[in-house]
Amino acid sequence: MIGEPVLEVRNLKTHLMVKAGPLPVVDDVSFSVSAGETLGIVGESGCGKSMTALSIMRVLPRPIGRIVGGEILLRGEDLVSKSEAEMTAIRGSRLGMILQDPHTSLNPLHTVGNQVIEALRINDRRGAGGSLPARAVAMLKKVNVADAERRVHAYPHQMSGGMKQRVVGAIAISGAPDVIIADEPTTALDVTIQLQYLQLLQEIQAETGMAMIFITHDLGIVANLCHRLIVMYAGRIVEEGTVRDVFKAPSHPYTEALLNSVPAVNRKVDRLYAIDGQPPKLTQTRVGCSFAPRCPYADDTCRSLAPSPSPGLSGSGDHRASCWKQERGA
Amino acid sequence: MARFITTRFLQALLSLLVITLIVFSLSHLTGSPIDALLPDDATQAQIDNLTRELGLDRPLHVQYFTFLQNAALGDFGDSTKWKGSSAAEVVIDRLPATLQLGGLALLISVVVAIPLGVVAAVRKGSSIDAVASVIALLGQSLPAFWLGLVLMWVFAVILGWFPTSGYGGVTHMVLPAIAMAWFQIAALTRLTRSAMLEVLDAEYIKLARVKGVSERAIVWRHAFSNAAIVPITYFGVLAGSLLTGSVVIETVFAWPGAGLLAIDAIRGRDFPVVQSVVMFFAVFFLLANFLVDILYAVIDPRIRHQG
Amino acid sequence: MRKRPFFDGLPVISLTILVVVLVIPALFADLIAPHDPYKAYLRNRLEPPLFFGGTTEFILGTDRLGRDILSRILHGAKYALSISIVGILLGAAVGTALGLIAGYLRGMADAVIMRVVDITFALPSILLALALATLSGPSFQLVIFVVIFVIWGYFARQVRAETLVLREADFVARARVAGASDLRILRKYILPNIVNTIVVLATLQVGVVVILEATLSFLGIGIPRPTPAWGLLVADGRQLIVSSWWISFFPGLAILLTVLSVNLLGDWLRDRLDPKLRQV
Amino acid sequence: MLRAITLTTLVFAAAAPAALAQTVTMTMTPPAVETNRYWNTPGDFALGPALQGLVGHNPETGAFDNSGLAESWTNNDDLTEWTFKLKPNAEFHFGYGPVTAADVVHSLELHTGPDSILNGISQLEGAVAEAIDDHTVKFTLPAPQVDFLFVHGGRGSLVIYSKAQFDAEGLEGYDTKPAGSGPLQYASRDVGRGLNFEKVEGHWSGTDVGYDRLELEFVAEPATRLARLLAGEADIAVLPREVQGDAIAAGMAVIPSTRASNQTAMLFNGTFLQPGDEALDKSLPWLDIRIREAINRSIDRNTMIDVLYDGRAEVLPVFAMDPRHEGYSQALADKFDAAYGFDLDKARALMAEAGYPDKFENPVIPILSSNLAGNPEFPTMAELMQVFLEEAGFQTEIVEMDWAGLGGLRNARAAKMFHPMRNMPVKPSAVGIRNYYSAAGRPRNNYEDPEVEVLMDEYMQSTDPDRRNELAAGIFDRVFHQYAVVPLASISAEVVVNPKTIEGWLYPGVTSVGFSHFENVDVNE
Repeated sequence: MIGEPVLEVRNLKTHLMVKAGPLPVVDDVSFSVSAGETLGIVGESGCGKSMTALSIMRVLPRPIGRIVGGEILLRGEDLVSKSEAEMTAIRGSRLGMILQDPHTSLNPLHTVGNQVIEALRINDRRGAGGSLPARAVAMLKKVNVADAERRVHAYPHQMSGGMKQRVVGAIAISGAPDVIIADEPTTALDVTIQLQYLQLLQEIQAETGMAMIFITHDLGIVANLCHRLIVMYAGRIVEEGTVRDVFKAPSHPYTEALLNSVPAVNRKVDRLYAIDGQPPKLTQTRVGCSFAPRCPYADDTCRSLAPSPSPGLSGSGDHRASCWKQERGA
Repeated sequence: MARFITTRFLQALLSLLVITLIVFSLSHLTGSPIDALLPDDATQAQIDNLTRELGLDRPLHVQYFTFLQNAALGDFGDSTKWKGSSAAEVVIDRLPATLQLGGLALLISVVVAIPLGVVAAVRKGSSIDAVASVIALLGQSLPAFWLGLVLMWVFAVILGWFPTSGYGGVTHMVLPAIAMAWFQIAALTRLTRSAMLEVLDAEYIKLARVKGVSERAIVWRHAFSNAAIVPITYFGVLAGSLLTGSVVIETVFAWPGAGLLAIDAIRGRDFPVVQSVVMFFAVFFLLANFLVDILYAVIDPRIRHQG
Repeated sequence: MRKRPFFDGLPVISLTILVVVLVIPALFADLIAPHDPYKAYLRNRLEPPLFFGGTTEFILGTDRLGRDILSRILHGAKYALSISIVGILLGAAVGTALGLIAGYLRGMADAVIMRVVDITFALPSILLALALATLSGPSFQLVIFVVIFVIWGYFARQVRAETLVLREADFVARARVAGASDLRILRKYILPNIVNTIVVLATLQVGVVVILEATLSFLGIGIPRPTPAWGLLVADGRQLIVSSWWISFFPGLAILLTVLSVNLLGDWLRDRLDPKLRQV
Repeated sequence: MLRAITLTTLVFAAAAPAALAQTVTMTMTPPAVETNRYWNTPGDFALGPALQGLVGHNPETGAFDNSGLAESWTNNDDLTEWTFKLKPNAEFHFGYGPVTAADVVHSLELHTGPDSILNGISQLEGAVAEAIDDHTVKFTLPAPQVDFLFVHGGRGSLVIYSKAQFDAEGLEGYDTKPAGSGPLQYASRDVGRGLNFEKVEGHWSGTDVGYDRLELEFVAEPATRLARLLAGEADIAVLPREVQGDAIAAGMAVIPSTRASNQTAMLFNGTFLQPGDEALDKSLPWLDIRIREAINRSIDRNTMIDVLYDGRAEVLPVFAMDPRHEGYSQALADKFDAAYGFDLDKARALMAEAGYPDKFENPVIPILSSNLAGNPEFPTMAELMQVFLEEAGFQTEIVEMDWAGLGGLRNARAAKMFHPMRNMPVKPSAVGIRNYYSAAGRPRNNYEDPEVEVLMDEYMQSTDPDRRNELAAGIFDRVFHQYAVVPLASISAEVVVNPKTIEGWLYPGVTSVGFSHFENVDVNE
C-alpha cells in the first residue's frame, strides 16, 4: 500500500515580505509523504500549514510570498528551482490541490463542466477516454456527482457546497497527480457531507495510490484518515509521527493541548480555548521555544533555548517532538 | 433573465418620462426664446408672431402634453436656429460625428486603460504599476479643454503631425479623441486595477493556479472576466461623460457634433433643439446603461438566473 | 517589502503640497499675496514671470490687465477650497441622507431614490448648467448647485449599498430589539460605520469638483469674473496660450497639484480606512 | 435640408486629394443662425459672397455705389419713393435667368414676411415694391427715409433671391442651393462647420475672382482659429485683437477694413428722463449727470485702446456719430478731451459734489459682462471698466449675462446696468440716434431725453438735407453735453491672413458682418 516517498520537503523556509519586515511563516520544515500515504498537517489558524501547502504548489501570495530556503523534492526533482512555466506544467498534473471553501473556489462565471474540462485539457496526460466533455462527465461521476450529465452544464451558484467540493476534487485529480494536497477541504461543509467527502477522498486514494497531504485543525479527521501527522506551531514542526504514536503519546505540550481541546471527534476547533494566549506574532524575534509563553511547563531553558527534534514519548523511531519538557509529568 | 431585463427596461422608461418633464420645465424656465430669436430692434408684431408660432401663448400643461406626445414620435418641433429643419433632424445629423469621436475616445480608453489596469494589478508594486498610477492621477488633474489646446498646439501647430481641428478623417479625430479619452483612461485604469486586485485574491484564482492554468489564461480568462463587471459598470457612466465631454472638446476642436450643437442651441435659445439634444443624450445614456445591465447578465450567470 | 513602494511616503508629500498650494493661500491670501488680486497695473500688462524676463515685482507675471498672477492664484485658492468644501459637504449630505433612507427603508423609498439617482446621472449636467446659466446668469451658487448635482448620486449609491449590508448586522438587530428608534439606529449604529466611506469618497471628489469648476468657466458659466477662481484664470488665459502662457499655466499648475495631491491622499485614505471602496 | 455627416463623407473627405484648384479658407465665428434663408437670421450675412443686394459699396471709401444689382436709382423729394434701375445683364447662378424686378418684389415679400427676424427690418415695414418693367422697380415707403440705401447696402436687409428658383423648387430650393448673382456661387453648406462657394466662370459683371473656391469655416474657439491659421489650414482668420499679436509674431499679417466698421460704448441703461416714465428707477446712480461725467472722466481711453484693441482704434467722441454720416460735428470731437478727458481728480470732485456714495440709495454700478460675436473684447471691457471706476472711487459689481438675456431685459426696459454696446456697421445717423438715444428705438433702451425727442420727431420727418444735418448735430450736441453714454472707440474690422497665400484684401468694413468684397481677396500664386 504505502510505497516510495514521492514528496520530500527539506528545511523549507518561506517568508512573507511585509512592510514591517520578513515574516517567517514556514520555518525550517521537513517532512515526506509516500505514495498511498496520507499525511495530516495539524495546527491552529496561522501556524503555517496552509503556507506550507502553498509553498509546495509554488502559489504563495504575490508579490509578498517567497521561498527563501530548503528543497521541495517531487520524485527527486527540486520544485524550488523550477521556473514558473515548469511549475505551471507540474501543477494540476503532478500536484493537485483542494481548497478550503468550495463556495469561493470555483469560478462563478464558468460552468462546472468547463472548469473540469479546462483541468482535463491541461493536465490529463493519458488523453484517453473520449471527448473532453464526456471525460468531464466521467470525472464528475468518479467523485459521485449525481446526474453528472446535467450537472456539467450547471454554474457553481446552482450547486450545493458539498457538490462543489466534489467538483473541486474532480479538478484536483483530473491529472492523476502524484500528490494531492487537501487544505481543510471539509471545513465549510455540513457534518454529514464532511463524512461523505472524506470517504470519497479515501476511495480515490485507494484507487489511484497517490500521496495525500491533508491539512486540518480537526484532529478527529486526522485520526480517521491519516497515517502520519505533523503538528505545526508558529511556522515550525513541533511534533511528528504516526497517528497511532502521536495520539497515544503526545510528546509536545501543544499537541497535548490540541488533543485535550477536542471533546469529540469531528468537532471543529478554531482556537485552542484550553490554552491561554495566542500564537506568537511571527515578527517577534524568537528566542527559545515559540510555545513557551503559553506552555504550562515552560521554564527558563524553554524561554531561552529553542528545542530541536528529539524522539517522542512513544519510543517509535519516527515519532519526534521538539520540546525540552517531554518527560514532564510522565 | 427576461424578468431582469423587463424590470430594467421599465425603470429606464420611467426615468425617461421624468426626464421629459425636467427638460420641458427647464427650457421654459430659461427665459423666453424670443429675445434670442429676434433682432435687437424687433417690433411688437414680430414678437407676437413668434410667440404664437412657437405656441408659447398656450397654457404650460397643454404645452407639456403636446411636447410629450410629439416627443414620443421623435418630434421636438422645428429648430428655431437651423431654420428649415426639424430639431430631431438637426440632432440626428450631428449625432454621428459625436458618436464617431466618442467611439474613438472610448476605444482609446479601453485599449489603453484595460491592459494597463490589468498589468498594473498583476504586477502590483512594479514600475508599470507606478506608471499606471501616474497616468491615472495626471489624467484626472487637468481640465480637458486645456489639455486639448495644448495637444493642438504641440502636435498640430508645432509638430504638424495632425490637423488642428475640424471635421474630417481619422487624423482629425486623433487629438480630440485623446483629449477626451484622457480622463477616462485615468478613471478606467484605476477601476480596472482595483477590480483586478480584488479578483486576483479570490480563491478561484488560486484554484486555477493550482490546477495548472497558465498565467495568461489566469489573468484574462479567470481574473479579468470576473473583474470586468467593474469596468463594464463604468461604461454606463462613460457613455454619459463622453457625451458631456463632447460639449467641451467639440468646442475646442471645432468638431461639428451634438455637443457643439447643444451649446449653440442653448446660447441661441433654440428650445426644440436643446430639448431634443438633451433627450437624445438621456436616451443614449439610459440605453447604454440598459446594455450594460444586459451585458452583466450575459457575463454573470448569477444575474442571469436571478428571478 | 515592495508592496506599494509608489505610494509610500506620498501622503506626507501630498498633504504638504495641499497645505502649501491650497490651504495656506486660502486662509492667509490677504497676508501673503504680494498684490491686491484685483489691482490692475495697466502699465505692467502681460509681464512675463521671473526667470522668463520678468521681475520680482510680479514673480509669476501679470495678465492682460496687469494683475499679478501669483496674487490671483493665492486668492483663487479660497474659491477652490470653498467650492470644494461647500459643494462636497452639501453633496455628501444630500447623498448620504438619501442613501441612508434608501438603504434602510428599502422598498418604495429605495426605488424612488435610486430612480432619481439614475435620472441625475442620465441628464447631461453640463448642458443643464448652461441652461440654468442662461436663466440666472453664472454665479457662485450655480457652480455649487452643479457640483451638488454631479456628486450626490455617487454618495447616495455607495451609502445605500453599505446601509443595506449594515442594517442586517447583528449589532443593528440587537439595537432594534432593545427598542432603538430608526433615527437612532441610523445615527448611532449605521452612520458611524459608513463615515470612512464618506470621507474617502469626499476626498476623491475634490479633484472632480476643481476640474468641473474649470470646465464651467471655459463655457463661460463658472464663477463670474473678475473673481480669480482658478478655473476662470485658466479658461481666460487659454487664448494667449502661446505668447502669454503664464496666464493659464500657473493656475493650471495649481489645479494639477491640488487635484493630484488630493487624489493621492484619497487613495491613501481609501487603503487605510476603507479598502473595499473602489469607486473612483 | 441638412447634409448628413456620414461615414461615407468622412472617407471621401479623407481621400479627397489636395485639390489643384486654389481654395481660400476663412475661419470665423459661427453665425447666430445657420440657414440659407437670410430673412431667418438676425442679419449675419454669411451668404454675402454669393448673394447680392441692390446697392453696393466702394471698397475704399465705403460709399454706396452701383456695384450691386442696381445700376442707378432715384428718389422723390420727400424720400418716400425710391426707384432702382437693375443692371440688364445681371444673371442668377445655375441658369435661373436674369435678375429682374420680379425677383426684387419676391425677395421683399420673403424678407418682410412674418418669419423674418432681420435686424433693421423695421425700415422696410410697410414698404411696397412694384415692378415698373423688367429691370425697374419702385419702392413706396410709408414715411420718408433718407437712409433707404442702407437697407440695401450696409445693413443688407434686402438680399435678392431668384423668383424663378422659388417657383421651380420653393424654399426647398433655397435650402439646398440658393441661386445668387455675385462673382462667387453657392457650393454647399456643412452644417455646424461652414459654407462653401465656388468661382463663377465668365461672370456677367466681368469680375474674375482670383481663386477657385472659398470656404468659410465656423470655429467658435478663438485659440482654435489661431491654430488653424498658423497650421496653414486656414488662409484668413477672424481673431480677437488680443490673440492677433501671437499671429503677427508667427509671421501672419493683419488686414483691416478701409473704413471704421464698428463703434463701441458703455451705455447708462435706464436713464429714462422723459417725465412720468414708469420704468424709471430713481435709485440709479447715473441719473445724476455729474456721475455720468465722473464715470466718463474715470476712463483712460488711450490705455483702454491699448488693452482692448492692441492700440489699433480711435477714441470715439460721440457714440453713433461718424464723419460719413449726418450731423458730424468736428467741434464736438475737438471738445472731447476737455469734456471727457481722463481726469481722476475731476471725476472725484464731481463725485464729491454729487455726494457719492453717501447720498445715493444704491451707489453700486452694475457692469455687464457679456459675450457678443464680433466683439470678443466685451468681457475684458467690463473688467477694465471696473478697474477704472473703482480707481476713481466707484463701487461696482460685474454682472454676467449672455447677449440674449440682456436683450430680454432691454425689451422689458429693465436693463438697469452699465453695459457695453456696439454700433456695427456704423449706421447712418438717423438709425443710430433712433437706436441709442431715442424712445422711438427698439428696444427702447438706455437714454431717453425729452429734448432729444423733440429734435428727433422733426429729424424723422424732415427731408431737407441741411435741416436734417442740423437736427442730427443738435442731438449729438445734446447727448454729448449730457454725458448720455460713455463713448469708447471706433474700430475697423480686421482679418489676419497668411501672407504666403493671401496678398491682400480690399474691403470697406461697412456691412453688418464687417466683411464683403470677397472677390477682392488677392491670392498669391
